[in-house]
Amino acid sequence: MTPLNTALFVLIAPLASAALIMLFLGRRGAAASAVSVVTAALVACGALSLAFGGGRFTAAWEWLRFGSFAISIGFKFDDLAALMLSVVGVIGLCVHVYSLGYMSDDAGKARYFGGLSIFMFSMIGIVLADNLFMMFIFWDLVGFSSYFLINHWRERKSASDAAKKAFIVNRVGDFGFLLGIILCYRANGTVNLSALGADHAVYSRLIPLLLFCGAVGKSAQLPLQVWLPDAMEGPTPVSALIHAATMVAAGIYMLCRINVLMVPEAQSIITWVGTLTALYAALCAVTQRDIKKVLAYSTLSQLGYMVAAFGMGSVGAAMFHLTTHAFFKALLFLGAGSVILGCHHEQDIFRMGGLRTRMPVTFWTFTVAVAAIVGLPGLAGFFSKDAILVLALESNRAVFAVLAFTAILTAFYMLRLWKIVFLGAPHGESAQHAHDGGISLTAPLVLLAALSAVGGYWRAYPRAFEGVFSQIPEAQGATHAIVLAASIIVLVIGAGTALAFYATDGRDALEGKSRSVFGFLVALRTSFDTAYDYYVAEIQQRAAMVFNFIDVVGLAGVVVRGLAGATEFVGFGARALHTGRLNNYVYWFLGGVAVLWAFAAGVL
Amino acid sequence: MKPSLDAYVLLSAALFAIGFLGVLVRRNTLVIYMCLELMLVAATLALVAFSRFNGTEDGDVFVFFILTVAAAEVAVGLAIIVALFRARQTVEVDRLDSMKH
Amino acid sequence: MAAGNPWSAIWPEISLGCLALLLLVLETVLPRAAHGRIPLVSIAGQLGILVALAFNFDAPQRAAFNGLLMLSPHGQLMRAFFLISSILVSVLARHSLSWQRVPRVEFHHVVLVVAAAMMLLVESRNFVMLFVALETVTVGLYILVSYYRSNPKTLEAGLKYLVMGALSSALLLFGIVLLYGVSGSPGLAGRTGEAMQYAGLAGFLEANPNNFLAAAGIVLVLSGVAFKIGAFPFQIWIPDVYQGAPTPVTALLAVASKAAGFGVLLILVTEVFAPYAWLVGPVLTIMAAATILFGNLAALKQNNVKRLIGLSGVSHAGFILLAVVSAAREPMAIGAVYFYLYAYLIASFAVFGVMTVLAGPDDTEQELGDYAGLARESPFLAGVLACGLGSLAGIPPFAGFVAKLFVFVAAFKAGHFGLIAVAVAGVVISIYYYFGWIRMAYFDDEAAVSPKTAERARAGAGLTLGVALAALTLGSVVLGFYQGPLWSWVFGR
Amino acid sequence: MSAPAFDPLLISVAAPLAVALAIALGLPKRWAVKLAYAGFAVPALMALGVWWQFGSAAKETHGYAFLSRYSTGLDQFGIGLKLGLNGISLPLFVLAGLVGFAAGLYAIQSKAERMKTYLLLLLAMHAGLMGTFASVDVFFFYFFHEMALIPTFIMVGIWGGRDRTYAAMMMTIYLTLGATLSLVGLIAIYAKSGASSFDLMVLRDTLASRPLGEVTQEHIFGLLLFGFGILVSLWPFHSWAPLGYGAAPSSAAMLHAGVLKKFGLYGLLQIALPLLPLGAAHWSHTLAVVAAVGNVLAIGLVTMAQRDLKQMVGYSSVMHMGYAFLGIAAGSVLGAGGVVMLMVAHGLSVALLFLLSTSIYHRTRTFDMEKMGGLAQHAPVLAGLFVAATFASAGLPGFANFWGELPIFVALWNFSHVLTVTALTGTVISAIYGLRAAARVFFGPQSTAFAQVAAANPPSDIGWGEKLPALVLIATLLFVGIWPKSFSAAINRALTNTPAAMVASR
Amino acid sequence: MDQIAFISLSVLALASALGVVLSKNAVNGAMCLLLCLAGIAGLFVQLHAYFLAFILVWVYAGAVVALFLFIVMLLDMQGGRPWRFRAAQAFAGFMAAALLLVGLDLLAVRGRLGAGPNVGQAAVGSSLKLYAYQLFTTYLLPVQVMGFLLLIAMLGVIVISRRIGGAEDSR
Repeated sequence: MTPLNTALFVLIAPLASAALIMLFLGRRGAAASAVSVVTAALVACGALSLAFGGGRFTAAWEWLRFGSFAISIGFKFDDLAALMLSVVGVIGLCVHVYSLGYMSDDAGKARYFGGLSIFMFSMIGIVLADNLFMMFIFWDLVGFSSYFLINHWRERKSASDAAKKAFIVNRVGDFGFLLGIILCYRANGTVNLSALGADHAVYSRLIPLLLFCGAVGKSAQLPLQVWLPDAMEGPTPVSALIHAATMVAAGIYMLCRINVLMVPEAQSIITWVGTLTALYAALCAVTQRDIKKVLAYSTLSQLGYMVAAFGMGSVGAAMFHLTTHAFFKALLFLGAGSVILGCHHEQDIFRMGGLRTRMPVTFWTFTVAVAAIVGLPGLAGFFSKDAILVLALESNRAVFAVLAFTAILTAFYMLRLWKIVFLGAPHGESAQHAHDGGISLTAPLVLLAALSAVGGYWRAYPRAFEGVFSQIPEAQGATHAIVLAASIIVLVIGAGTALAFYATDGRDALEGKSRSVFGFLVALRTSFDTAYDYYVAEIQQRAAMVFNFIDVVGLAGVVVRGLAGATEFVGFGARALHTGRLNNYVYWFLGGVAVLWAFAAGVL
Repeated sequence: MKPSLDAYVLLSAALFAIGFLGVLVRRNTLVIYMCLELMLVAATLALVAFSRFNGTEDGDVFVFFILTVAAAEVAVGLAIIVALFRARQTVEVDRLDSMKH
Repeated sequence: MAAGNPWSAIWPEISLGCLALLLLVLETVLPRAAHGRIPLVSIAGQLGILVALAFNFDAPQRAAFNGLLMLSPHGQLMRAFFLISSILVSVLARHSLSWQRVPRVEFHHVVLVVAAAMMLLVESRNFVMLFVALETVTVGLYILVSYYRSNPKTLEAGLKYLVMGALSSALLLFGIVLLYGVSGSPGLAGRTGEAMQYAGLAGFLEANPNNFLAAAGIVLVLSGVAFKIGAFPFQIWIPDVYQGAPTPVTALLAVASKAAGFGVLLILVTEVFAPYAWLVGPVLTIMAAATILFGNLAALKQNNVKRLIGLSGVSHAGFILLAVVSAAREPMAIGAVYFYLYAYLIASFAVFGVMTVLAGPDDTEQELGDYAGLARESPFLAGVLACGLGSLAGIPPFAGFVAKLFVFVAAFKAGHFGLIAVAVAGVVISIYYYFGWIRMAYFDDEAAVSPKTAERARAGAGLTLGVALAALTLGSVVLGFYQGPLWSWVFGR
Repeated sequence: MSAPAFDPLLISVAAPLAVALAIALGLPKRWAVKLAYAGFAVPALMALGVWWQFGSAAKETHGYAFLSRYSTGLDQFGIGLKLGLNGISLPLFVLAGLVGFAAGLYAIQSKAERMKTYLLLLLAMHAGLMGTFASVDVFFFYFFHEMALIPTFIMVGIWGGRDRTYAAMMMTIYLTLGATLSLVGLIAIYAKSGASSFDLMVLRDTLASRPLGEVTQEHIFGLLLFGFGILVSLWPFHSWAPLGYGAAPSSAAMLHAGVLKKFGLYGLLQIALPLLPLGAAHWSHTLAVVAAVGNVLAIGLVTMAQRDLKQMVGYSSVMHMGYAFLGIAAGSVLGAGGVVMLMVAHGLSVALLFLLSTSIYHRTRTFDMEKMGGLAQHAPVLAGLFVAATFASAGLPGFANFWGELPIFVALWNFSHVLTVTALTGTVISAIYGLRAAARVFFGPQSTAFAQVAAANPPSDIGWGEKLPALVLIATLLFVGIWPKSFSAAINRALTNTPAAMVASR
Repeated sequence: MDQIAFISLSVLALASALGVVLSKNAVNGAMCLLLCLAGIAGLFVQLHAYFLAFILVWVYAGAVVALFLFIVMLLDMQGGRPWRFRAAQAFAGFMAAALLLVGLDLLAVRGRLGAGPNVGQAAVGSSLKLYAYQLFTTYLLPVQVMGFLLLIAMLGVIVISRRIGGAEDSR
């Protein structure tokens, strides 16, 4: 197969799988899962062979044309796409396999696997897209798959609300994204990623910012981050795949794709948005009790890192962190899934505890992931986070300071989580009887743990991703020392504090010891939701009611019915003129003749 | 000195107007009907005068038709009035308003 | 039919007159048991004349009786129109008279004479002839309107029609007298002794386009004609008289009498009063606008269907007036008038037919509520009614739509934009009551079906009337799709 | 030009009409239903056939294929039954065929009272629809539209839901006003062009060489705009739409909102824009502001406030028409192309939504969304279809609607930046109310009201009678969504070849 | 002489016409109508329309007014409500009459009629022979139609005024 055909296959296969499942396998869960997993495996193989096979190409077919405006479906397969495609393929396969175990008893299994296939299709579409319109199309489609999968447990109101919220918040981001694309098209005459040059047009400052709106939505940056924690209502493998590893990272990928359009002003804004998101999310994570939500805020925080990295001008650093993050965050989620499954769908960390012995595989792989995310030297997260810190140190001290502080927090809340969940004694009935899952659950954990361990040694990769990794900033001399020292200090402070501070007694030590700090952090976490809820309920809905009132009462009522009533009134009047009396009728004749005569006499 | 054409026409018009007035103000159907006849006759007066003064012929012939038609109308009209009186015991038009609005 | 003998030129009228006399003869000759068949003789005879007319349709334009009459293609068209009307009135009357205890043959006799007089009316080119024919029509209608003399309301309607009709005749007559007088005046240019002839009067008016007396005569003549067509403000008698008159007579009044008025008006406006367009134009324009609006508005909240159809007829008169007004500037408007009249004939008689079937002995009280549930009791009658009303409302695929379209086109070409706006408003208002009526027949949650309606609807229309109604409905639809034959009649010459 | 031996366009008009006639003449019910299947299927098959053949129909005259002409005796007025399809009418013709088929199937299985009359009216409406979009002659274009319009009113009045009488009257009067105004506008073109013909080709040729004066164009375009605008529920003349659709029986609502409503937009695109370019330019700003602020923004908010499912769908349809008006106002090939795509897509999706709303009603016994919830547990297929339809109408890529909205937005940017932003907010708004409705109806736990209904009448998932029409619609939506070129190529050809077409990409 | 005759006849006609309108009861009205017709007939004579004067008296005075009187007697309306002016209606009526008179005056003043000489030639209406010649040549058709008019009028009178419930009526 030529690379082009392979790419086509990789794109189409999940769609075919989804169509097959939706049309014919709707009630046959087992068959559906088999189809989906096999497809995922084929896609992973295809993706890796494409990435490492060395073929880099572009291709396009016209999709729609009106006048001079044309949209094509096309592939731009370069190192960046290859890297992303590999990540998607590998994580996708892991999650598919994991889902076999995780979702084995679910009634809506077929639907679930169909959804996964749709997601794979959409995500691969984003990765391969050669123009912004096509990217936008698949962008929306991943949003749809996300909605679909979050909403998997339909009878739960929370799930349905979360799914709705996710889609709508993403739509808000897409609003800017689409506007940006349109501007870009109008300014440059094309949105083809290869053709977009740096020749800056009228709206050059606006375009990157508007496009960034899309990333803000999809990658859940401030102020649109609210949907991601709620999205944890979906099945945990979905959280791993979509809301940790791939889809939320699509925003970063998209930014890297449009790197040529960036201008410094936009970049500084992007940097600060990313930095603040990283800090904010880390603060929120500290008070979380729900294991998945801790991870969700952690994801937010890490995405903030990536955005900041991109903002500071390094596609390499952003993508590098994206890759390593995909490994260890997927691992964290899948581990959390194991824990949740083991504890019979218990998600409150303070009802867990003592799982180290009961779930050894999970414990060890989870530990690797935690070590990776907090940046234990030698593991994947260490290298990628270092690269970002180096970048920050060189370009903006303030950002560096915030990011370093965030790293402390990261170490703090991750160790808190780790300690409360795995150490100590079990705090609940379910935790007592927890145990590791079957091979389909553990195998992905192990694979991802391995990747989390070694994923940081990018020089060890074949030269496939040279185009991306060559842009990773490398610290020299003093900077290197400072960053290295800083990260180690940060790690020690964060981890040490957490280990010392939190006991394994099933209660939140922070809440117990400092209610004010705890309360502040909780308020901080809920502030956005409170504000948005206020907006939706008090402003948007009221505006809707007011407009509805105007429409129904004012327009349809007063104006339309009023006009009709007035006409009817006149009608009654005209009817009443027929008095039935001859004399009155003769007056009509007289009047008519008089008027006509007046006409004839020229009086009228 | 002979009366002028204007005098005849004015007289005719006045008679026509009086007839119209009668139709307007009277309530008795029979009287209304008489007034209508008056209007027709008034028209014939003008017609004859025009015919005479202008020296044209058709007017006089027309009068014959008008009078004949009027006679026929009167016959039919009175028949209706009689029948109506039988049915309603009145010929006052302001009582004849069973159909209105 | 030799061209030399003037009597041969009016053979349809003569045939109708002879047929009318034949009916009386048959009534005296035939045994009483056979009297029930006499109306059928009338219908058959009229159909025969119609067929004969169709075969001799292409008559050349020529004058007859020293110019008293003018035979023209348009005259042929109107002859056919009146003949069809009288046939349909006879058909309706057969059904309607069966409820009444009144003489039958005389009714048909009078209808025939009236039809013949209407033909002469639109063919006449002389005011004496016009007046005589008009009075024949009017006196005939006096009789017909009050024919169901056992009903006081009918007699009341007869009286009202009588007084208003006589009044309008007097106005018309005085107008004619004025015109005659002024045109014979020796002091004026173009003096003529032939003023009773349209042509003579036209010549005089041509020479004196601003004479006040002539203008006064013209408006008086117009008001007399306006009474016939029911144009504002001479329409006020219509609801009362329509309500009280026997339904077939109402149909005759609404369709044939109105058409006769328009036939006369069209000739007067285009041939005689043309030099006075400065007067006739604005007068008729305002009349048309007021007529459309008043007719529709007054019909809006009307519950008695006979009054309703009368008032809707008023608005139709306004539409036709719109075409007549346009005729001064746009020749196709004349065709539009005739086409509209035919479409109106077809649709109206369909509706009147259904009304006749549902009327019963008391012809004068028919409420909209009586139509509730008609569609359940008799889908046929409801269908005929809906098609008829749809055509009256001017909705495709019925002939009424095409008619309205032509009127609009003509008015547009003539540049009467204000009138078009009024007409649009009229169309929209009219939809309300036409659909209100259809709604009554079809939407059955309005009211329970009255037992009276149910009984009549189930009894049905009978063979003759049923065939007629079916033919009318079919004609309405066919004319909506395929206007060819009628249009080439109207306009092909 | 004479009639070909096999004329698919005439057949697709005549077939439903013939069946309707047969039913009117008193066919027994059993046969009526069987024949009705044919009456609905034949146009659909013909539509698919011409769609398939359109690209290869080499014998195009003025961009029209499948031309035929039948005299109706008014040749001297330039009126004749001239049928043909160009790139703009083809998509709508196909739309009419497919939605008509779906609505017909749905009607047959609906077990409505007085089924024969219902089918008769629906068939008449269907014939009118097919004729409207197949007519090259403006007279018949209007004629067929009215022929389809009238049965709608009657169906609303007889088989409608709550407030049916008022709704039917209001709809009737409102739409008659719109239709009459547009008729006057069309007559104005006829009378003023000097072409003495209602034949669109002749009109185009005449006006291409001798355009009307600017003031005349402005007046006539204004007439057409308001006439057609009322028919398409241009704000503030939209009050009839939610009320009427709320009351209409589903098949009538499907056909009207899905297809018939497009008449106005089609008229603007096919007739008004090319014939009156100066008039269009004069009105475009007014139109754009009204459509963006009124239809999209105001009605979008109103839609969010709805509790009644069917009313909500009705309002959403009004809102989406705003996009179409914006595309027309943008006035370029791109905008016009987007409008045609949107018409097709919206027609399919709104018909689907009406169909599914009624299916929901049959299970919940109410249209009040507050009294629903959790239906997905009982009817997962229904839920899936509804969610798909919602996403389609919210403009999700993969469904045809996206290909309508995107070009319109792109085209609109050059017209007005502010209005583009306004219009884009609509994408968020439609997602909000769409998903909110889906969540309220299908997801979450059962509401107490619905639990009672469900206990009394356990809801089933949709059967084939409902599923088949829905699948026809959604399959077409997806097909066009995935392969937009199946229509856009023809549309593009027609738009770029129009002699008086406006300059692309202003 | 002519002038005096004209004035006296005019006054007679106008006064008796007003009498028709204002008379308290129908019999007086009919009598006034008769007087009025007599006055007009006199004017006809003055205009040399002897034949017309004759048939006016013959047809109207002899037949029509007699018929009126007969009906008035038949219906016995003497006891009926006497007619009175009612303020509003009367006012409206007289306003209307005034309007009409103004119109008629306009007619005379602006109509420019006065110039016409009283042509001496014999009017058609002056001799029966001339008159009949016109009727049976030029106006033959209207005369025929008039026959039908009288026929249906006769039939109509019979049909309408015949007693209800006669044997003729039932089928």
